[in-house]
Amino acid sequence: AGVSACGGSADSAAGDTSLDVVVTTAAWSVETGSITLADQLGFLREEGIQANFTTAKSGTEAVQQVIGGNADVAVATPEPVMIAAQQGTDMQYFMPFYGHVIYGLAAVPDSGIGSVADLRGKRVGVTNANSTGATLLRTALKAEGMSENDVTIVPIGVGAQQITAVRNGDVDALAMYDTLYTSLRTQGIDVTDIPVPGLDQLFGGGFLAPKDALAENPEAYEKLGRAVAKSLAWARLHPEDAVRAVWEAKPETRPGPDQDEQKAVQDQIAMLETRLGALIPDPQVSSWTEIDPASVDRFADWALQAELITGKPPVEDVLDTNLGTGIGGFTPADLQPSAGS
Amino acid sequence: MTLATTDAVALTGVHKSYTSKRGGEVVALDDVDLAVPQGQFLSIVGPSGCGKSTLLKIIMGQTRLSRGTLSFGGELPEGRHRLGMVFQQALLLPWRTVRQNLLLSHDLNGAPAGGSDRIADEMLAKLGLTDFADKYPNELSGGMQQRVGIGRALVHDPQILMMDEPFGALDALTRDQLGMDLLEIWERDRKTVLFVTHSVPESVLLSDRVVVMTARPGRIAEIIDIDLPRPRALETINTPAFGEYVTRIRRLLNSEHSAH
Amino acid sequence: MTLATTDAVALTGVHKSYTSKRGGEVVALDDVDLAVPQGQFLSIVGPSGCGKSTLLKIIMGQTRLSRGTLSFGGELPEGRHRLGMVFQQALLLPWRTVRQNLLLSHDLNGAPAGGSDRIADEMLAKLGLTDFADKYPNELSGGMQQRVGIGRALVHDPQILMMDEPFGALDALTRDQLGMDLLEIWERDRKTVLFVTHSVPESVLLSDRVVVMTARPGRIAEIIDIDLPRPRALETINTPAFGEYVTRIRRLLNSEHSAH
Amino acid sequence: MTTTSDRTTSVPAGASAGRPPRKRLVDQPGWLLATGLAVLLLTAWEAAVVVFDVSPLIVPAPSAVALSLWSGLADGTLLSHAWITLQEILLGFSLAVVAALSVAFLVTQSRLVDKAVFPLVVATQTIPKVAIAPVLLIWFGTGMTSKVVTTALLAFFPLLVNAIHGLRSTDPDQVAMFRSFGATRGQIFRRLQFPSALPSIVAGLDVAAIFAVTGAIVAEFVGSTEGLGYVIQATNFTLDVSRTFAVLAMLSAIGITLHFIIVTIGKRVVFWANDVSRLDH
Amino acid sequence: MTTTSDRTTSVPAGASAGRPPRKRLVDQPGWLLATGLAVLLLTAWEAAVVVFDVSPLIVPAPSAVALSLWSGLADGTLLSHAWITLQEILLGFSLAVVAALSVAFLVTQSRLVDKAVFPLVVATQTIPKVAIAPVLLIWFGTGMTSKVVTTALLAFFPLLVNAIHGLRSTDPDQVAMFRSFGATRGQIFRRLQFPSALPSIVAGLDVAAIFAVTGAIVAEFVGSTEGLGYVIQATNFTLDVSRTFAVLAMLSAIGITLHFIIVTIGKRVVFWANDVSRLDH
Ligand SMILES: Nc1ncnc2c1ncn2[C@@H]1O[C@H](COP(=O)(O)OP(=O)(O)OP(=O)(O)O)[C@@H](O)[C@H]1O
Ligand SMILES: Nc1ncnc2c1ncn2[C@@H]1O[C@H](COP(=O)(O)OP(=O)(O)OP(=O)(O)O)[C@@H](O)[C@H]1O
Ligand SMILES: [Mg+2]
Ligand SMILES: [Mg+2]
Repeated sequence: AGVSACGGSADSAAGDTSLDVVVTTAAWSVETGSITLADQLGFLREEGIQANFTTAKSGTEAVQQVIGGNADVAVATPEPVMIAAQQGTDMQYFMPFYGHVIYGLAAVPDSGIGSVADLRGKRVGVTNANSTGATLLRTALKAEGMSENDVTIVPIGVGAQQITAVRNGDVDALAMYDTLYTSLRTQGIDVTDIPVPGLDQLFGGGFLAPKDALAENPEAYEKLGRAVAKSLAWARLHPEDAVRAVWEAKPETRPGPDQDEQKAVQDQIAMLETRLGALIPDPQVSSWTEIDPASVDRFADWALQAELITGKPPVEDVLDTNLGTGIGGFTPADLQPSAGS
Repeated sequence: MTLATTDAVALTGVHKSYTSKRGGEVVALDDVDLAVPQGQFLSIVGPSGCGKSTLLKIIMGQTRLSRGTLSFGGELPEGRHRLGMVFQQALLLPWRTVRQNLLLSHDLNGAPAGGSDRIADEMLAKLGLTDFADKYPNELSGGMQQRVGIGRALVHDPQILMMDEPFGALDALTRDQLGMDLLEIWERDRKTVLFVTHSVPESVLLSDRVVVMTARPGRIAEIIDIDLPRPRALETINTPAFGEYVTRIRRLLNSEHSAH
Repeated sequence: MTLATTDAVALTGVHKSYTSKRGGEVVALDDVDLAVPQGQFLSIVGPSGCGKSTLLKIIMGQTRLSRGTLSFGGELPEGRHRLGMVFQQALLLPWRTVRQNLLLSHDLNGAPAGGSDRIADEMLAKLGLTDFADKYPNELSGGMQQRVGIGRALVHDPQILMMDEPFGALDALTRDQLGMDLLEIWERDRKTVLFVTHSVPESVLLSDRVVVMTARPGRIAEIIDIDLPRPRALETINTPAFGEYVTRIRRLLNSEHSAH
Repeated sequence: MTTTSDRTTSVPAGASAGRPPRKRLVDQPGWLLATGLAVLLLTAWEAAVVVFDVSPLIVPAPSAVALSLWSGLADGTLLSHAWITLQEILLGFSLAVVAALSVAFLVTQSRLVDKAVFPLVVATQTIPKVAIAPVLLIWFGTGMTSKVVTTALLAFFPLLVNAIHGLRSTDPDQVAMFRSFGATRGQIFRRLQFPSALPSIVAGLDVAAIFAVTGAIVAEFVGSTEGLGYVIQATNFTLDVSRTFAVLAMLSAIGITLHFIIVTIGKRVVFWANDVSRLDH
Repeated sequence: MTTTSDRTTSVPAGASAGRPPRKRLVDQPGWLLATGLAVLLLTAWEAAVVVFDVSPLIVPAPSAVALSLWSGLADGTLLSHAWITLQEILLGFSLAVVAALSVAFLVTQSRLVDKAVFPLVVATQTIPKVAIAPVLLIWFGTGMTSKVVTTALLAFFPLLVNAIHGLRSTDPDQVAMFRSFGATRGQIFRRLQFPSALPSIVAGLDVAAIFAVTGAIVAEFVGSTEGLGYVIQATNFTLDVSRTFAVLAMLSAIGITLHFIIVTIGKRVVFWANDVSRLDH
């Protein structure tokens, strides 16, 4: 597709508008797979949109793909967007994906940690020393009058490595994102959330595109958004179907032959609900497609406090509020998958 | 020494010294004046290490001279076909068969395949290697390898042919035979030949002139004109004149040797 | 041929054939019976490619024989110091100076440094390389390299010394001189020597026996006992008996040659 | 003096009838020995997993890996991913070979390139491919091209250095001989320097092929939705460690196959090089 | 026939007074030429960034990179991180050298090891280090050890292959000569095979050093809180692309320094090898 496509000019043979969407994830999973279900369930075709979904390892790389003109839309958390905005590169969110900030702190069972204050002198696991989880940890410590020197930050990665590190007792607490905690819980490690005040009031991120492209061809983005929103809502209503649909489209997310399939379904439903539960509290209502400018503003405040940025960009620079209503313009009755493509 | 109109190659006041890895200089050639007329068969004899190979390598352009002048004259074709050398080692290409090694210069100069084959067959017969045409160099004995090296230079057929102890690894019979073959080829075309050998009779038998060198620093002791009638044959060895030349050169070499 | 009590090495019915890369076999040695008594100086002459090097390599254990038996006898020390060889190529180690190359076997056998130095100096003088003791092999002329190879084997001082055309790259004087040096060393210790050469006079002058070989397949044509008195000197060449041996061997070689 | 010989080399076993040839372990074919050792190691691993009750999240049992490998192959998913990766490996490797040999040619033929360009080539080699992945993705897209380029970048350098090393070790006397035969620069390169460098180039190809495998995987890590590298990432997320190891096993198989292809072809091409077996008896 | 000579090689310029030596570009020292070319390329890059209005979030201008490099060096942060990484590189490299030479020794001395063990070593090499880095973290901890091991793993293979190639190309005649001198296996290795292999080993060291740099960075990517790899991650997170490129420039500097150290020492150690300059006149 490329930049020209987002102007709606470079149409595919079918007369559809083609958009390249880059999703932040190391690999497809049931959570991100729920986005691509829009294609599988026929919602995109209904809207006359063709979308090519690719992945980027980090939000930064996803955003760079958009800046570099390699992708039209990115699905990413707001940190790189805020930073880019500060450097004069305007990209706007037009649809949410994460309900609110997905990062949080959690205590390993039997660590005796109940609050941020208890973290003093403890080992806190992060996926990577430069993750937003680590940044969140720093700001939370600062709010309690501590600094990162009062804890030991241990990068423990994701997946099996992370679970092993927790099992081995390498860490006392964690500063990561929600689905990783769910993953730990499905493995029988019942981590408990450490409350960080105001965290669930912060914008979590979602779909974004260059400001001028959004201004030029809002319909295309609205159509894409609506198709994806439908698939997310459908997945929220039919989690098991969604899990199996993702397995079908992306066989690598299917459990291995040595794993219990029923447990795998339950585990992945838990992941899906973690992701979509916060975004779509009530599946019957579609107003969740609108982004609250105040939450974005609060995130900017937090980013400033976290020293990710040195000045707050105006909310209008990073948020396009014009499409939200149109994107949510469907009812549960519209969620009928047309025959799988 | 100035370049005569008929000189194929001339060296004037040539000095060559090597700087050693551990410091210190070795003078390989000192004040060498030598002009080789077009079409002459010239032999060089001298003790081991006196600079014979160095002299040839300088003419080949393989080694730079430290002082002096090297000049080529006469009707030499530009660049190609000018010089040919048989080295002290055979220097065969291990990935080419005997035949392919012999035809190296033909291949490099894009000669038509048909004619080359005939030439190769003739040369193989001369070298006594007909049965070994399709063998690779590391399947040959030392002497056989050296013969291929000689054959390769003869097939190349250069205007100036230089040979550095070509017959060193050969038995007396093969040696005599190849010497005669060389002479026959030379009689036909009268190319210029510079021939390094340790065999004094060989040098007398083949050459128009013999250069006797002294060791360290390598200097020319004397240049002896060999006034024996041509064409020569192995029987020439039995003439009294031949014996005299041999004795004279041996005496020269002896005196040079004992002076050290 | 059975192993006599005093034989240093004996070959019985030895056959060696090489399989060629392109298929086909080359018979290098066929039905060779040879016993070398302890302390004998034995020369091997024969046309190029007749299997002389192969024979030595089989005794060295460097090449496997295809058929036949190889046996060593007598009072040979186990494993070490048994065999020594001067190869057709000098095979010097380029990272060792001339002196270090000469002393290679001393170093390998942990000889005390002091004694080695004296031995090296003596050998350097014999080889005429005193000035080149600290040079590296690629700073030497071809003949000089060959001399170092000879010196290295002599310093090693093995029970059985094998030399493959050691003097091929040397001028006549150096050659004579080193031949006499070799004879002197041999007279002192009477080690067993197997000496390959292309010079018939040299073989007669040095040896107790001369093995004349025929080409393809390599067979022993005749073994000639040289009954000349010892110690021998260069003057021995002028005796009539010497001339007769030379003529006889040359005739043998000639007939072998023309038979092909 | 003794009458007995203290060493006798007799007729080779094959030729003398009657004496049964004593087969030593080392005389078995290589694949058998290597497989044998592999089986031995896998058994030990399986036992260790059982005995120490290792969590399958850390190191799964070889049997579980084999099962996962089998099912992945049976349902075709692993093969289709492997095919993608194999294409990237082969294309990237080919690109690296062409690039490395061209640069090696220029470096050894032109002193100016050697002095001015080569240091800059070396300088670029230390840049981790993962770090410039975004740039590569933007330049070459998210498709196969960017993976092929990353693969080629990783395979390029070992081959380059070996090719240069090989081209430089040509015998100067032979160069002089070629010159005297009127050979052009190109002829000296093609007919002398290149064949002389072949043994060294083959060693470089061996390393390059192995690094091409790693390169393709790294490229897929950076951003891709197919290929074995992507499967490693995906299975890491779904905690399907057996499948991760199954993919690693496939990579090893690809690598060892490439290695043996190169070694075998190499031996035929460089038929004149020292035969190792001559050192061992 | 002509009386003029068609070619005359005269006294070298240095010896004859009066004639001013014509300095050709290629005769300039290497560092000058390479730096010159680098400056040229950087200028072109700077111009391209300005002309095409490239976003600094993707490719910053060299001037911005230089500024960032300067400020990072001035406040000492880059240097302290670089020191960490350098330690990992050097330790990992040393470990790789010891391991590769030992394995090469075993492979070339024992046919059993060659046939049975070597294929398995090759098989393990295709496993991407990034994929097993988590396992390495579990085994060797999050400290420097795991980084050193990762670095060593990456540097190991190119050196191993080159060392084996070098050891195998020993002249069999020379081995026979050593045997006849009563040399032990160890002596043949140390006094003959090893020195014969040195030119090839030096080429392998060159590649290994460059890969050690990449290895350390990749290791730091996986899990670390210091080092240049960590800085790349950190600046990537904060979209400080100029600083990322500044770090890449430092890595290049480290790489090229190691390269020149190895090449220079290599030339002294392998003093007897063909001198390239002999091919160029
Ligand atoms: N490695 C090998 N592979 C195949 N054939 C070989 C090999 N080495 C020698 N030959 C063949 O064996 C025969 C004898 O070779 P050998 O080197 O023993 O001869 P030689 O008597 O030493 O000759 P020269 O006097 O020329 O050195 C030759 O025909 C040669 O082609
Ligand atoms: N590359 C070199 N470096 C240093 N010194 C050298 C080099 N090549 C030759 N020499 C020295 O130059 C002198 C002459 O060597 P050259 O090879 O020309 O002798 P030669 O007459 O061919 O001897 P031979 O008959 O032994 O081959 C010798 O003293 C030798 O040590
Ligand atoms: Mg010489
Ligand atoms: Mg021989």
